[in-house]
Amino acid sequence: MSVTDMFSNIQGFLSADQDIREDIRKVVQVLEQTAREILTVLQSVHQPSGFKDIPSKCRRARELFCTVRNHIGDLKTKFPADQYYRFHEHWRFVLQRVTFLAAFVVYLESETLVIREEVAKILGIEVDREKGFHLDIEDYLAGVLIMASELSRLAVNSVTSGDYSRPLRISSFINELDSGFRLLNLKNDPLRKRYDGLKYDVKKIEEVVYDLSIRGLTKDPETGGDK
Amino acid sequence: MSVTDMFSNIQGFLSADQDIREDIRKVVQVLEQTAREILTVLQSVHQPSGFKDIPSKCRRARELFCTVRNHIGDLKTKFPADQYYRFHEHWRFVLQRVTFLAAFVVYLESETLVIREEVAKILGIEVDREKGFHLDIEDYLAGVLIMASELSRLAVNSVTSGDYSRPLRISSFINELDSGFRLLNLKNDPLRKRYDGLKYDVKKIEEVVYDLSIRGLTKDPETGGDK
Amino acid sequence: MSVTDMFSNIQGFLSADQDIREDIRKVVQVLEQTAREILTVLQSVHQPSGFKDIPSKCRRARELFCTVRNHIGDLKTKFPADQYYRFHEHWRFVLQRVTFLAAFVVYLESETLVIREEVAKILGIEVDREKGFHLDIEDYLAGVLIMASELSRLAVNSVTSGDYSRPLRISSFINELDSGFRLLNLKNDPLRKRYDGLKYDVKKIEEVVYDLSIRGLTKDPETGGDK
Amino acid sequence: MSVTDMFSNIQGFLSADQDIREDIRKVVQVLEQTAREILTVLQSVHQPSGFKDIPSKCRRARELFCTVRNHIGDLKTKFPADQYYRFHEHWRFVLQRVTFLAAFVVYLESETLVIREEVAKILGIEVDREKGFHLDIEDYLAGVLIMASELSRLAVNSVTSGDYSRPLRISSFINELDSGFRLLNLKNDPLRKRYDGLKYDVKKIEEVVYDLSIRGLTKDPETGGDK
Amino acid sequence: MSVTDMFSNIQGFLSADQDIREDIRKVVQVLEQTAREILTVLQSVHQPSGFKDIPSKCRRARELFCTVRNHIGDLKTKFPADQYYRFHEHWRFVLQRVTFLAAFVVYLESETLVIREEVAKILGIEVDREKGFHLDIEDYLAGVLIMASELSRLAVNSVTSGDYSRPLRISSFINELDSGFRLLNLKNDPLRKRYDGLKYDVKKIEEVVYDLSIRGLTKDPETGGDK
Amino acid sequence: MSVTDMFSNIQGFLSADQDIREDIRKVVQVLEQTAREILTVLQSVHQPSGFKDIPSKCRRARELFCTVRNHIGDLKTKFPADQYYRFHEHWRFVLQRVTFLAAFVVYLESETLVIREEVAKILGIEVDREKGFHLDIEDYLAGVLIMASELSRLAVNSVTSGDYSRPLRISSFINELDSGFRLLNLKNDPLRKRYDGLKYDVKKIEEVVYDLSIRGLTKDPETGGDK
Amino acid sequence: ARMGDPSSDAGSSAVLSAFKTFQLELDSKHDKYERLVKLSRDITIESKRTIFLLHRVTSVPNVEEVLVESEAKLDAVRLKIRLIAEELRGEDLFQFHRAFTPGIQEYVEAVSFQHFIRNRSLITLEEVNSRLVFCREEPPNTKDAAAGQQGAPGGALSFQVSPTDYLLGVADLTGELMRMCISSVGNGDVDTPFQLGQFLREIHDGFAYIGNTGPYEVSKKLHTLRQSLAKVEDACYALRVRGSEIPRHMLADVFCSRAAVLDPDDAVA
Amino acid sequence: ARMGDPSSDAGSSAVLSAFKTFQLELDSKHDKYERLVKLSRDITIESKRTIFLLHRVTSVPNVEEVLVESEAKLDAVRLKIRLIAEELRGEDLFQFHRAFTPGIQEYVEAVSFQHFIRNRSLITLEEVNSRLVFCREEPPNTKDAAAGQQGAPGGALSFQVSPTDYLLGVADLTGELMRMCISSVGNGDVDTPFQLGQFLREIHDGFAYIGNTGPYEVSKKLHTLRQSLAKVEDACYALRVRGSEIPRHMLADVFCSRAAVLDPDDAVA
Ligand SMILES: [Mn+2]
Ligand SMILES: [Mn+2]
Repeated sequence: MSVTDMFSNIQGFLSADQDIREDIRKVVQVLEQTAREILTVLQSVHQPSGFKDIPSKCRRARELFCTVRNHIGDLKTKFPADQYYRFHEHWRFVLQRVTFLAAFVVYLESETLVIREEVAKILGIEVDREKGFHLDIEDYLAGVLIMASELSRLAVNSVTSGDYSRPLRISSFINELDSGFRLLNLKNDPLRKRYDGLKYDVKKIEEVVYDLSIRGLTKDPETGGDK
Repeated sequence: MSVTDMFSNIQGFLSADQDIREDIRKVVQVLEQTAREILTVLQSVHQPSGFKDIPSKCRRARELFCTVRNHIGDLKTKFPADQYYRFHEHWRFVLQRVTFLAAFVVYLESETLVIREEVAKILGIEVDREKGFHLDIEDYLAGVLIMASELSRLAVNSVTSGDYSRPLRISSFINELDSGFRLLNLKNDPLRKRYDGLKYDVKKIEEVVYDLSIRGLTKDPETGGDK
Repeated sequence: MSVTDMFSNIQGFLSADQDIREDIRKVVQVLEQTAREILTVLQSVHQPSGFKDIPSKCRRARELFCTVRNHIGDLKTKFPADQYYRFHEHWRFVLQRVTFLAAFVVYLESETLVIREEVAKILGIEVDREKGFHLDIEDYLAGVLIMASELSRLAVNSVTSGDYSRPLRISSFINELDSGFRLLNLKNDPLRKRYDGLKYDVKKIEEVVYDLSIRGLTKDPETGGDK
Repeated sequence: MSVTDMFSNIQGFLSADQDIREDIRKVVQVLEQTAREILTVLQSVHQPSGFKDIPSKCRRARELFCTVRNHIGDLKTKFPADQYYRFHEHWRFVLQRVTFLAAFVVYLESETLVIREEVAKILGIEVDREKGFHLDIEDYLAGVLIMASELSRLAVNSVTSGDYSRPLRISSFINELDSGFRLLNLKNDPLRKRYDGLKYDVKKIEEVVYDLSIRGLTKDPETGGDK
Repeated sequence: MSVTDMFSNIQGFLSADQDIREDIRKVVQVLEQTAREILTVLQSVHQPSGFKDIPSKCRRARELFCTVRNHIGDLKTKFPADQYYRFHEHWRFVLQRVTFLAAFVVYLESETLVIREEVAKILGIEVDREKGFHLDIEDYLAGVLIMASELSRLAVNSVTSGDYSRPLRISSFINELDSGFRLLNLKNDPLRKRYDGLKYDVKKIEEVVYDLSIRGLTKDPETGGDK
Repeated sequence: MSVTDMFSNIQGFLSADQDIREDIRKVVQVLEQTAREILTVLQSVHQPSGFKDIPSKCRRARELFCTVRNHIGDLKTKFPADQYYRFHEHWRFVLQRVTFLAAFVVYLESETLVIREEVAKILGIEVDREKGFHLDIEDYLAGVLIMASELSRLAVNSVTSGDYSRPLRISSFINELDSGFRLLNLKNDPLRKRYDGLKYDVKKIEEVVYDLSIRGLTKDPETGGDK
Repeated sequence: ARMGDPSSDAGSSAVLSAFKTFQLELDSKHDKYERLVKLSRDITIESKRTIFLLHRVTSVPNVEEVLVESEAKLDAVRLKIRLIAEELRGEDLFQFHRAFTPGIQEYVEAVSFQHFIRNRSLITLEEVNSRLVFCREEPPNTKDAAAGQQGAPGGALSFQVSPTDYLLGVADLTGELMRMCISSVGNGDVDTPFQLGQFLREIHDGFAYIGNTGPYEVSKKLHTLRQSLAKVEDACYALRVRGSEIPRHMLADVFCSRAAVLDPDDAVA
Repeated sequence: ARMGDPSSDAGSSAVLSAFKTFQLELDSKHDKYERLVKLSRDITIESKRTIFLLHRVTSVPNVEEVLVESEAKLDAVRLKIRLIAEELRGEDLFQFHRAFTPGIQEYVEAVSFQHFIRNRSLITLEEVNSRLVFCREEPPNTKDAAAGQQGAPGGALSFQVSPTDYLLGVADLTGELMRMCISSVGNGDVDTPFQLGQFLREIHDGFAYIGNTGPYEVSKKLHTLRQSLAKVEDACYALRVRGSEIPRHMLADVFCSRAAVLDPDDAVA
């Protein structure tokens, strides 16, 4: 085989690879668009008016997750199933975003921590790598940490909206999350950096609870007793 | 000796050095894990419920310090005793962490500042360099500063838990610490940077005391206070 | 499942992953060591004395490639076969190095461009991803480009050693390589950057040939005619 | 003059410059030490006990300013008078610190804003660049802004010490300062950044005033008049 | 003086500084333009035809230095005389350029190294900082080094133009310059970097001399040379 | 209009803009591919064998310029005609490349500098902005400068191929170009940087001419030269 | 048709004369560019001054006075933008975009700040542009004849702010809104911070919706925007928390005016 | 045993007095550190000057003179290193390593440069260290009694250069070798460049063998080392190419001395 022939062959390989990446990028782009739409829906819970109809916002978000599932379904068809990690960087960011959104919806609905299995179900993907397009643990954890930061903001805005009990519940939820993360042996990687941010969220929420309790606002207004 | 031989010799030295470092890193990793466990135990004092049984938490932490001593004992065997500072960077960080934890336990037990000798005893190490694996003065001071920051958080959470006198005691403790540090001639080193953070802790605690005093909550509860 | 249980599970996953990476790193380290030994063997062709026994140096290098094959064989056992790209970054660099070394040996032996299949054979790996641990096209090309730069150095040192005909042969080889690369549609990636370096190698070698020809040193000394 | 002589001359110039910088650094170091001592003296006004003898603390600080003047006098001798800006960066930071300290002393004594002329007098330097070692406007302003931040802390601690009228006086002082700064057209330089911090000081002090006023604590307890 | 008045004053100072910088920039721009014109005049000495009328080119350049003096005279009026170093960066680059041009003219006229005093005279400025707008040593040396590089080019082109004696004279001139610089203890600053370049100029010129001598072209053409 | 509506509107604009850019990128990519093909054709003039049939290579390049014209014709349809500069960055680079190629072909054919009008004609575009897709003057000049660098390489390779007169012609051509560029008032922009590179090309060619002249190879071969 | 032809005697001058025309073309382009940069700088300075002036609304009794004064300043700025529009007549606007974009963004920041203070809403791009249509009849200190020649037949001269410049101006506006919020809290104004919080949240959500689909400069400002929002939300929070302590009967007195807070005699009714 | 105990009256002074002892400990450590930094700086300056001096060997007739002068300078440097060794007596050397490492590296650079000029070989780490053993008998200007007390019983005071510092010094040496090569070529010395090329290649291969297994600082210098090698190889190449043109009968004359090249009368025999 001449050098020219060999390089022509190689160009064939390279083009195929570039085409795959181009296809992936396109799907990821629409996925990001849908993620931003869900975010816009959920962001409104920070508005004073938004507190009233959290359930309806969650329902709306749930509907949009259908679209997310379709896009991800589409994404799966764009590359050979066993090359997930070859192209991982392309969708890693958006996958963390939609994980955050799923975790946030679940929290708003039930004030519980979504488990990985449930996120996978909401996104229409797998938990086990072997079974297909899956949610990496690191990406799941990153999504959960983004939510923690959103919750510290929610604690602040709850008070502004006159809801004094929600910060207390957020506080105990975040503390539990913090204990969980303390079980992990994180390396000096992006996840570790994100986790360091969690400490600030914990402190921020503690200060909110402090401000409420020093003014006696942590007591239930109707019944006047301690919670 | 030829140039090649010379470089072979040095390569031999470098390999040995790397092996030592690898061994040290492994022990340090498990030490960090234990430190995180102690932290988890002590963190619970920030919880409203945690205030009730501080003594039992301290006892539990004291038990875990046994493990710390074992790990450090292990660490000592990994390198020539007189080359402490050659590998210092590897354990510096974790040594500051466990110093902080020891100082925190002692504070919770007796509301006093642990002295360096006692930290050394808790960790099963020396104070004097000549006697063996020891606690550097800068590392001791860094550990104390980490505790100061934890105490400012504790002051906030004490109020949440309805304990209005602890912040006052923390305030005077921290002020004394601040005066102590101001005696030191710190260079532009990491310790200096950490000490700059102490100013924020002081300020935070002052604001808690302010909040209490403007509401008349600083009076002794027994002798006619508000509560 | 409680939050704590879930995080304990996750820690299990993370530890396993870290163990794999640790294992890979170790094998890669010894592989790098062997690569450096081969390099040392081949570097000596730049010495005036080195020109005499290129064949024996190539034989020595070929022997060391046995060790390379063993190490890579070992490497393959350290991770699930279908997660090549998950850990790709760990061995990417060293794989490009040994590809360069293989390409350099082949050039020194036969003054031809090694094809990917042959590199794979020398390294004991595959060309097709589906068949197992393989040599990525980009890594093959990167290795070839490293060799180009080594050849421009060889052209210079050949002249110093009094071999005036080798630069001419290197020049035509590099030109062919350059034409080959010009067939490729490279993105703005590391490979593209490396390829930009090839232009300098081409120019450098042209200047060597120029210096020889203006002094009439390109003619065959024995026969006195143009080549 | 031969080329050699000329270059020998030049070398003399270059060495002299390096010596000057070394000399300046040494004086600046002792100046920083004295500045820290003055700070320690003045810091005690934040303590409950400190409020009683502000005048004596100010006298003590005034004494230490003698040392400052000596050091600065020394500093002036270290470089040619008209090359102030060539070495400005060396003393800029410490000059801002001592300006802050001078401004703080004057405020504590008379509750007025020290003018640049007076700072210059306290430091034993000039206001006009033409007349000698002087205080640059930017450095004067930076010093004033550091003081503003100290005053916001003082307002908080005044309340803790039971002095409810001082925060009101600080508030009106700081407001006047803020109006002054608003007149300046600051670029996006370090000073602008510092000035942005002033707004938070204003806000903090206003919150204290607010806290006092909703509790009816803004009236003079004894006579009901202004102090 | 009220706070407001004081701040209005200050704003005046700040605006004045910005205006000064703007003015300086404008003059520097036209100065650069004139420098480019002088360069164009002098560049032609590299042309075969250019060797014939070097004197007339130097005269033309000397005329243009009048304009340089006017611009620099203008520049001096733009800022207070004793704040040279405050604004030094603005004109540093162009001052090095015109110093190079002055040094080049003087070399072409008399084949001697211009001394700093003479450059200063040509540019209409001072040598002593105390006396007014002056030429810093570093800037003088930088200008001289730029000329050295121009001379190595001139040596090459002299040969092309058939002038075989000029390279020899340039060679001894540059060697003297190199010895001079060796006396200086340069830090790792921009000047040191420029000086490292001088070695290549020396080498280039020596290669020309070498080429000439192996061909016996270094003899005086009149008294029995080859040509 | 609500804030949300406003942002939706803008999002619409941005999407449309992105689509246009995506379309442009695609055409530019194929244009680059064609440019690389032309380059490959012309590169062969650097080969010893390539000197023989420059005319046929130029003809082949001329044919490929048909394809260039088609691609550019396609490009014009991708965006509103009057928004050339909005998307300029996308095709700026490739336009400079094809300008270089056109200039190189013309130089090889006639050893003259192609004028902007002719480049425009070869590329099937306009010279005047008002008339449609045009060739910016900076892009024309950049293309010419790329050619200058190619010519310095050609000078070197001409000697290798035994053509000793071409370097002299290239030298005078490049000198003329250099004089032309020195007339321009270039700002500190990319063009200025490229022009700074021209100095190296000039110097390189001067050295080739030097090498020829010191060996007496610059004489006309017909009329009694050495060769 | 080609330069440097060695066969022609005047070959040398062919290249040089070509470059002389290049010089003219380049210089005139550069000069226009420089003029635009200067105009942009003037616009930036004047817009920044307007913003400074507008910040006074949190501390003076008569807001309307400040607004009138700012309107005069912005009129002056618009005269400068008119000069830009004149420079760009017949040109490709984007060729010189980089020269004037900083000034235009700053103008958007100033005019949207003024609009918010007056209307508590976000000025639209259309509203911004509608103020930048300049009639031919009122050129400032220019000969009518000359201006008439330049003008499009019967049409008015206008300047179009690009959506991106508008976005970037609005992004910077959020920093000013944050500063205004902090000042308002300091001055005891409790309504403005909540209005600002609401408004800033809307803008924030808008930018989040656009995300990284906009140009790079926009994404770059998202972080600062988020910080500003956090500061405003914290301020609102602090106000609410502190406000919770006011005895119901005191509420009116405490918030009736800034004077009430500062004058100790009136603080308790 | 604990400080700050509120039950004790002197609690406040317990903390403060503890900190006073900390202050003493920290200050004495810092002072020692500063003294070492100063010594290191002096060593650096003197070593750099020695290197400068040694570069003169390419341009002066009497190489030995330069070597003798450099030896005197290096002796002075070694006296400074002795002072470092005295400061480190009984200390953990690595505690203060960062203070003196720049000076030591520069000394290695200087002494290995001198060694190369004299022996055309690489000085070994052992040879470097063997020059840093200081007898107790000859302390410069110190009271014998005091020195005797400090010294180890019967033992000599010595300083050990670490392998890493040695490596880093040798890495920097390559830059000086490159400069020397360029100067030699310039001065018509044809042997030195080839010797330098050979030697530098050996060092380069040595560093390549160590690769990235050494400390980070070593890897960082590899790039510069490679550039230096390329420059030297280019210089050797240029010499060879140009040398090829010399008529065989001229060879002796051309290379017999530097003077021959410069003196036009001798150039052609
Ligand atoms: Mn702004
Ligand atoms: Mn060096």
